[in-house]
Amino acid sequence: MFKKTRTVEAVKSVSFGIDTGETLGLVGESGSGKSTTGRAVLKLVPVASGDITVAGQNLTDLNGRALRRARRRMQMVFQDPYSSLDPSATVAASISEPLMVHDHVSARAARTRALELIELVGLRASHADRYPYEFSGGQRQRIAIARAIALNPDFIVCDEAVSALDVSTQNQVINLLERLRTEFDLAYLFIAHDLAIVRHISHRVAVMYLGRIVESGPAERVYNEPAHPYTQALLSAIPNPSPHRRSERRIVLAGEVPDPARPPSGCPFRTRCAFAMDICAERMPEHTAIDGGGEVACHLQTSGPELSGAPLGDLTAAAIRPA
Amino acid sequence: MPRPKKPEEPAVRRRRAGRFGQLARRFAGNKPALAGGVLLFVILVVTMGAPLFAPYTPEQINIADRLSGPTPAHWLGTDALGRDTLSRLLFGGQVSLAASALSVAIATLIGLPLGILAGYVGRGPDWLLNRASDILMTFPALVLTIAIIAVVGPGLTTAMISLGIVYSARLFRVIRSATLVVRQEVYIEASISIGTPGRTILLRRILPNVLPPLLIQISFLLASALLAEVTISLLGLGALPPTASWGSMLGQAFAEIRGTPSLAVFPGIAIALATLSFNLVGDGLRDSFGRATRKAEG
Amino acid sequence: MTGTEPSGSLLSIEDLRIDFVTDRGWVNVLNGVSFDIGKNEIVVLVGESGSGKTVTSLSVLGLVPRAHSRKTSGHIWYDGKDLTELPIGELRDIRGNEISMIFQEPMTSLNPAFTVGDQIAEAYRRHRGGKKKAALARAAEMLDLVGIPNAAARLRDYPHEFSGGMRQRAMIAMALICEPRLLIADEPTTALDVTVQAQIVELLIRLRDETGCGILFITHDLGVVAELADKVVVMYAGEVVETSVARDLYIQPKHPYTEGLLAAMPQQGVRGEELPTIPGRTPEPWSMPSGCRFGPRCSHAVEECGKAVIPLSVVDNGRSCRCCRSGDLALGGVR
Amino acid sequence: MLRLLGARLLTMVPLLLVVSFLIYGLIALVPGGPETALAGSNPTPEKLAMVREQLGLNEPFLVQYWNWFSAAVQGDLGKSFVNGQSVWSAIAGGFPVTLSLVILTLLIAAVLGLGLGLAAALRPGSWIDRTATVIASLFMSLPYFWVGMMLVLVFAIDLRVLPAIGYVPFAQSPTDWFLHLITPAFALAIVPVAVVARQTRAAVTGVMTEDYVRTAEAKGLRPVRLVGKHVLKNAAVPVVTAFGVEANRLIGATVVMEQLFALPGVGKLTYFSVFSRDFPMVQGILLITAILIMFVNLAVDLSYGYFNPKIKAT
Amino acid sequence: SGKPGDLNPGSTSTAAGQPAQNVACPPTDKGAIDKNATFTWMYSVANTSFDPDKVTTSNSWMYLFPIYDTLTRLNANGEPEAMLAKKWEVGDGGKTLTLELIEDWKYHDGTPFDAKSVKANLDRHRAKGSFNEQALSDVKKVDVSGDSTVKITTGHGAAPLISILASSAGMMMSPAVFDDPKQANMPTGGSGAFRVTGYDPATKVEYTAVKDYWDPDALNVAKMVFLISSSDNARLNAVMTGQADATFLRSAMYQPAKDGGLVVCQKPSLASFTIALNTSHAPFDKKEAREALNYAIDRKSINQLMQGFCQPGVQMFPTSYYASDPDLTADKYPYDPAKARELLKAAGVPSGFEFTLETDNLESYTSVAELIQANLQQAGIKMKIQPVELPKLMENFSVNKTADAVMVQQKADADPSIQIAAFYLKNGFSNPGNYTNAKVIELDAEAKAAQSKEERAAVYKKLFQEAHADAAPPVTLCHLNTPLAMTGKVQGVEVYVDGSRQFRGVAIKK
Ligand SMILES: Nc1ncnc2c1ncn2[C@@H]1O[C@H](COP(=O)(O)OP(=O)(O)OP(=O)(O)O)[C@@H](O)[C@H]1O
Ligand SMILES: Nc1ncnc2c1ncn2[C@@H]1O[C@H](COP(=O)(O)OP(=O)(O)OP(=O)(O)O)[C@@H](O)[C@H]1O
Ligand SMILES: [Mg+2]
Ligand SMILES: [Mg+2]
Repeated sequence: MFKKTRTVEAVKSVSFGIDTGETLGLVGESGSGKSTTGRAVLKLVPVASGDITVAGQNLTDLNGRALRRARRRMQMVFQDPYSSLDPSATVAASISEPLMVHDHVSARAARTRALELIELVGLRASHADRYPYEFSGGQRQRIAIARAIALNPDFIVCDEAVSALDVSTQNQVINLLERLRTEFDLAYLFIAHDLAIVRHISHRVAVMYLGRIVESGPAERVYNEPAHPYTQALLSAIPNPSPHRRSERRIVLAGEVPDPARPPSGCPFRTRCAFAMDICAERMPEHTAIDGGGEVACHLQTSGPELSGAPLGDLTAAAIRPA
Repeated sequence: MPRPKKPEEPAVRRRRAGRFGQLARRFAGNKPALAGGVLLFVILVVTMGAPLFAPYTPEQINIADRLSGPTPAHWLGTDALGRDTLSRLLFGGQVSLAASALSVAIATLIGLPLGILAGYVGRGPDWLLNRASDILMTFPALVLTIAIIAVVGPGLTTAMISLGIVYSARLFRVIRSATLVVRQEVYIEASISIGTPGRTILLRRILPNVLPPLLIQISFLLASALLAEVTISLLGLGALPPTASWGSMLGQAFAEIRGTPSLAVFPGIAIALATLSFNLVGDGLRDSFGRATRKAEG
Repeated sequence: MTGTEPSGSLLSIEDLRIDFVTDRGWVNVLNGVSFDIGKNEIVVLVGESGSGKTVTSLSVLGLVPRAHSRKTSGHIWYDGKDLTELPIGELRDIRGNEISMIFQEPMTSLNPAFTVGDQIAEAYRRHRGGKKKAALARAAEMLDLVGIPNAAARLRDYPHEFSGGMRQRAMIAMALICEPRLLIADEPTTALDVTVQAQIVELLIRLRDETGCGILFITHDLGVVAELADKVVVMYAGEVVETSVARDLYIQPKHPYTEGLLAAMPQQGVRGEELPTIPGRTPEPWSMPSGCRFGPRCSHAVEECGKAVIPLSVVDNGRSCRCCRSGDLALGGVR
Repeated sequence: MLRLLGARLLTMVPLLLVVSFLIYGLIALVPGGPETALAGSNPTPEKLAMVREQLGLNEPFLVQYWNWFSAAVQGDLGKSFVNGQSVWSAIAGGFPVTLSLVILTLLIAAVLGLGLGLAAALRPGSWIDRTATVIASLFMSLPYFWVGMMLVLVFAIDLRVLPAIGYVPFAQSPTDWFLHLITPAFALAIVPVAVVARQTRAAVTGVMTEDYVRTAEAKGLRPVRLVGKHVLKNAAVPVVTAFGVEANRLIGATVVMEQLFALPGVGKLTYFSVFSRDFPMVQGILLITAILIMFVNLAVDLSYGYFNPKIKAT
Repeated sequence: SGKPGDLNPGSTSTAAGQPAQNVACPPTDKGAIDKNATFTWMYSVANTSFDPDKVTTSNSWMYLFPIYDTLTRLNANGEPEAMLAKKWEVGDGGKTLTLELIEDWKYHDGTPFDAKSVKANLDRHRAKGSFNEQALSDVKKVDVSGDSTVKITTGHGAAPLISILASSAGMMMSPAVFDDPKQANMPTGGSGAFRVTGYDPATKVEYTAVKDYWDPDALNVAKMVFLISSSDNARLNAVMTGQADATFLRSAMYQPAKDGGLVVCQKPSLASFTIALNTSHAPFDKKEAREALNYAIDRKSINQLMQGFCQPGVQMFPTSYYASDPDLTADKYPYDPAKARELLKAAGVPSGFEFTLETDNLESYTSVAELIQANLQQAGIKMKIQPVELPKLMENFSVNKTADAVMVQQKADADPSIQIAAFYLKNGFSNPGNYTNAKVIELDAEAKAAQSKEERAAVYKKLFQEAHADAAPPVTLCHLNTPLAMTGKVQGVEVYVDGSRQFRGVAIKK
């Protein structure tokens, strides 16, 4: 599996590792580079520099046939259930594809296995010869998952795998993913912008902003004691269903996400940060370890007067004004 | 008290059918398309079965019975040489349809693989092929074809090959842009992520998904090519006598248009019906595929 | 029939029933939708995808595609007029003027061929007349109001030069430029990031407070509802299954579907636990179950549910519910 | 805009070079030279050799091409093999006729095609739509020269309301200009009318379902403004594209049409030159039409930027 | 027989349903002429040059006759008449021709028309590279004696010259413009009744009458316009709508023109449909094979196809022409496939043979070819048809000599000797197989030297007998008869027996 080394460099010096059976949640705003990161892990986008290591095998320099072979260990489930399946192929054909490609099994054997997988993800074998347009979003996502686990991979990137689904369906798919993870000892890179879902499924969470990971750590710590102002804002923006907490102040970030092609100097978040200091415009903050586990990249932690490896928690109400 | 009605029974029963089965169902549900399809089928049957249906051989001359209007012996009359118009129409259809099929086949043979290649590979090959199609598109197809025939010598095959080459540029464009669309579909990326080799992706993923625009384009090109055949034969550059083609029949009829107008009317109708059927089928395919796609989009 | 009409109601939808023609013939899409929106009130319409939220909102302004649809019953009362029967010319005078709308897709709801300013000013000129220049000045004011910096300059931008959040704000500016009495916002935040979503919700609440307009807010996210709703209307498969004051709905839902929705909210889950789901899936419009439409998926269903059509009935103090067991069930709300 | 135009014009230069090379080569490299056409009805071998010499046909091909091309760039397309007329002036002489014909044809296509297409699109499924669709399908299927012939028989021969042949310059008498061109133009227009109508219908119905049209409708806009402003501009791209394609196709169709109507245009010149193996003329015509088509394509491309600012941005 | 006759109700025909052979065009009614009128003629083929030495085909003469008067003139019946030469005389045992010229006439550019200028013209015409070089190849020298007398000396005989000087070889052009290349497009040195005042090569030529023309009776209009369209229908339409005054007709257009109320007139011409053979391609080298071909073609049905406008014939010229054998009538080669098969056996190809016939790609040619194809099939001869454009046809047959056979419409030339040279003599333009027959060669020389027309006629009769005996190519199919169609206003248009189109004296009724 991923070793805890600087394994991936995607977008801009993004590094993380995932252990066997572990789920890493990756959150952030649209355009922050989550998908790119996920795709870089599978080498679906060219990686300019850095290493990707899966189970000790370095993917970085693999190409062509070797890369294709290596891909059987890692799979991906995409966001849009409507476009991630070939509309002109039957469900069974889509699920068989990896089997035929990698195991060179006969069409019949592939089909038998495909039927098993269809049952495994909670569909009926009678669905095998249908076409994707005959399925609901949730069912399609199940089919995509069946395809992803067909080769018993070690690792699956779920790029917003449930974002397009209704709450109830979303939960069904999440439950399925969890079941499969425990059953097959899978590792997930779970990309989502819905922080509530990520909290539920992830062991650890990484928060991206403008192509960088600004904070990472065990899910509990990040959610309960966010150390980066951006994480803080994100968390406060989660719509809260409880009518009792309605009066709580919410941090509304001012302005728009800057153009990723022309990010601000220094800390990328400084243009929208309520705590921005002079130094934030000058230098990119370093990743610093933090109490309770994980790292954060924020000058408040290193150069700031008050925080130093402490969560941001209590400060917010007083210090952050709504925009 | 609101009394909700019982939901109506679906008008069409849900039936197990593949994607193309679905398509066929939609196509059949589209009246003009169905009419076009039936028409095309009938035209194909009677022309391809010409030896069975035709009352005379198309070259049988009977100068004594020339330029007769429709009679019981010659339902559609005879031409200047006394040949039976109906028989010539049936056999001529073979020639005209085969000629348009030839040019479209050539266009497909060139345009389809190159279009997929350019769309899928991109970069250098794409640039090069695009420029090549730019150049081809810069020539007026008919003028170029006439010029080529004028130097190479007449003959339907030459004409249709050169037309096919010109058409290939059009087809190339359509296939290329369809491939570009398909190429950035997530399911292609999914296949790549699975480790499927490029060749398999091209054949199993891209090709089936560019079939809809291909089929639509082919049916329209067939209509164009048929008209082009007629034009070329009209100018005397097409089918070599005594072979009948709808175009050469129309050309011959033009000489007699005042004396025996029916001579121009029947090939005209045949051409119009065939073109109409191609166009209707093309429209029908587009609508059917279109709806399938829209549905797939949610 | 619906409950008594609140006298202060701004808009009142009464037993609305709409069919659509599809591949499978006419299918019923809205079935007896009734609810009111009061002045200065924010009503939130929630429901799963395909439950008929958008069709409901479109029918208020008569924007349901006529060629494919038919209204089989119902009224939409506004200012003593039935909007569904109003001549199209009069309805056009109301559109964008007294009642305006924001749509689900900020990315596609602005015309790519014209500048943002042009499109915002257009609504103003249509209803208030005047010179283009004045309308543009007003448009700049509105853009500023919805929080777009450097508004006057951005008027000349084309939609593709705006980010999603900015486009949605431009849409809001367009909707508000004639100071409507009712604003209909159809999932205005669904396509946006959480942080932007929060901005928009804040903006709408502020606008309601400032201008006093009523708002019909449509969403499928119960989380958002809690943030701003005065009243909640829950839809399922084309029917209103429950209406309630927001707070009560969360504490004690009356309809099993509402209960299921609340439980399924991800915010409710605990790590490691199986997430609660509602079994089955929403019925297709052409194969609606008889009786209670939620019946086949309902864990509380009894034989009676499948038999007769269940009316939307008042349960207590302004709440109504479409469940034959609403009296005897005690359902759980938000933890 | 000007920069874009400049850039596009620049990219046309290499294209033109390749095209001109192909045109020249295609015509000149064929076995059996053009000299027989020139040497008259009883040529002797000496006479043929002399003619070859005069035409510079004994030079290496590349030299011949270069001589031709460099002269062409300076506006000298050579002389007709058949009658010694300057190719350029022959083309220039026929150009107004063909241009008149094409413009009138496109005008008819625009008026009828847009009209039919819009009428159909605004009431999809109605009898207007069905009628328009039938008309379009029918127009698309009729051979245009056949239609032209029939129109002449009816309007010129039987009814005697229109002239059967010939051309009158616009400057001389706009009415006569119109009367002489209307029959061939209408016959030529039937296919463009059908194509434009279908394209318009498809584009407009497509745009009508766009979210932004609903937005505009929700603003209370009245249909005229809604369609006239919001729909048309967005539906324009495929329609304009269709116009471009049809303009290109028309250039070929005029060859037949000008023949049938004895119109002294470039189409007739093409026919005449091709059949009399007047190679410099054929080369000149192909070159000029190729350049024309390039400009038509350029204009179409540039119009995209106006109709869709997003395209301009990319 | 029935049908075709029915289609020609106006015909006076008997068996083959042929229209009347001579229908005269309306003569000029001197009293009712509109001298300011314009006469518009519509033709199928454009002009190639306005310089009589630079034209490339005799088709172009039509465009030149109004501009350049010729020394002699052949009237519509093919008889020589005075023109710029008011008198002539053959002398020196038939070797010289002395011309006496009209006086007080000037070229259009003001240069006086005199003997000196005539000599200059004739010398230019016979110079190397001139179109007329071959026609005048027998001329040895031209002498000027006095202001208006010219004497031409020939090698073999002067008789042919009388008609040759009525063609482009006798056209007179101002010597002042000889070297002006612009003359090809805008002639200014003409000697005829008209000047060109407008020219659009593929479309039209406009002529305006010159002032004080030397023969005022021959000039009855103020303007002439020649329009060009190769579309038969367009031409007929133009006359029917009155946009043109006259045009020529193809057979299929005859009846519609009459039905449309047009005046249609006609006369047999010297033009014929012929199949020229390349005798170097077997079995055309065998007399029997050529004979078989003649027997295997049903000439009557061709005439029927042409609606009676192509009289069956088996020799180069129709029997009505002086240069012909009156006994060689069409029944010399009755349609007889069985006989053809026998002859094929004799030729050593008992099971028939295959060849390709190249012909003009116009519908009027290909349908004849198709008919012949069906005829030959009966005799076991497989003929493929290859339609090509005219220049290509000439190139394949006469220049590259690759074609087996071509079917063409053979136009009469200025003198029979020219046509004979093309087909029967070595290196003849239409004789790619170099077919030769010693007797024919001998008789040809004799005819050239003959003193009188009668004498020539007798020689030609023998020549064509010999040719027939040897089944010499070409295979003549029929003699064409191309009618003219015109509006009721037109007068004085005549059908010229040699197939030339001349409008001398044309008039428009008031
Ligand atoms: N193929 C590409 N070409 C150019 N830019 C790209 C490409 N793919 C992604 N980007 C850019 O890279 C940045 C990161 O994109 P990415 O899709 O990874 O974001 P994301 O966090 O997944 O966003 P979302 O939540 O919208 O999916 C964006 O600014 C995007 O515009
Ligand atoms: N034009 C149409 N033709 C046919 N059916 C339609 C049409 N528009 C909507 N429907 C159907 O009406 C039902 C309700 O759709 P509606 O758009 O109102 O759902 P929604 O609640 O807004 O869903 P979402 O949350 O996805 O926006 C769906 O079943 C849909 O398929
Ligand atoms: Mg993404
Ligand atoms: Mg909706």
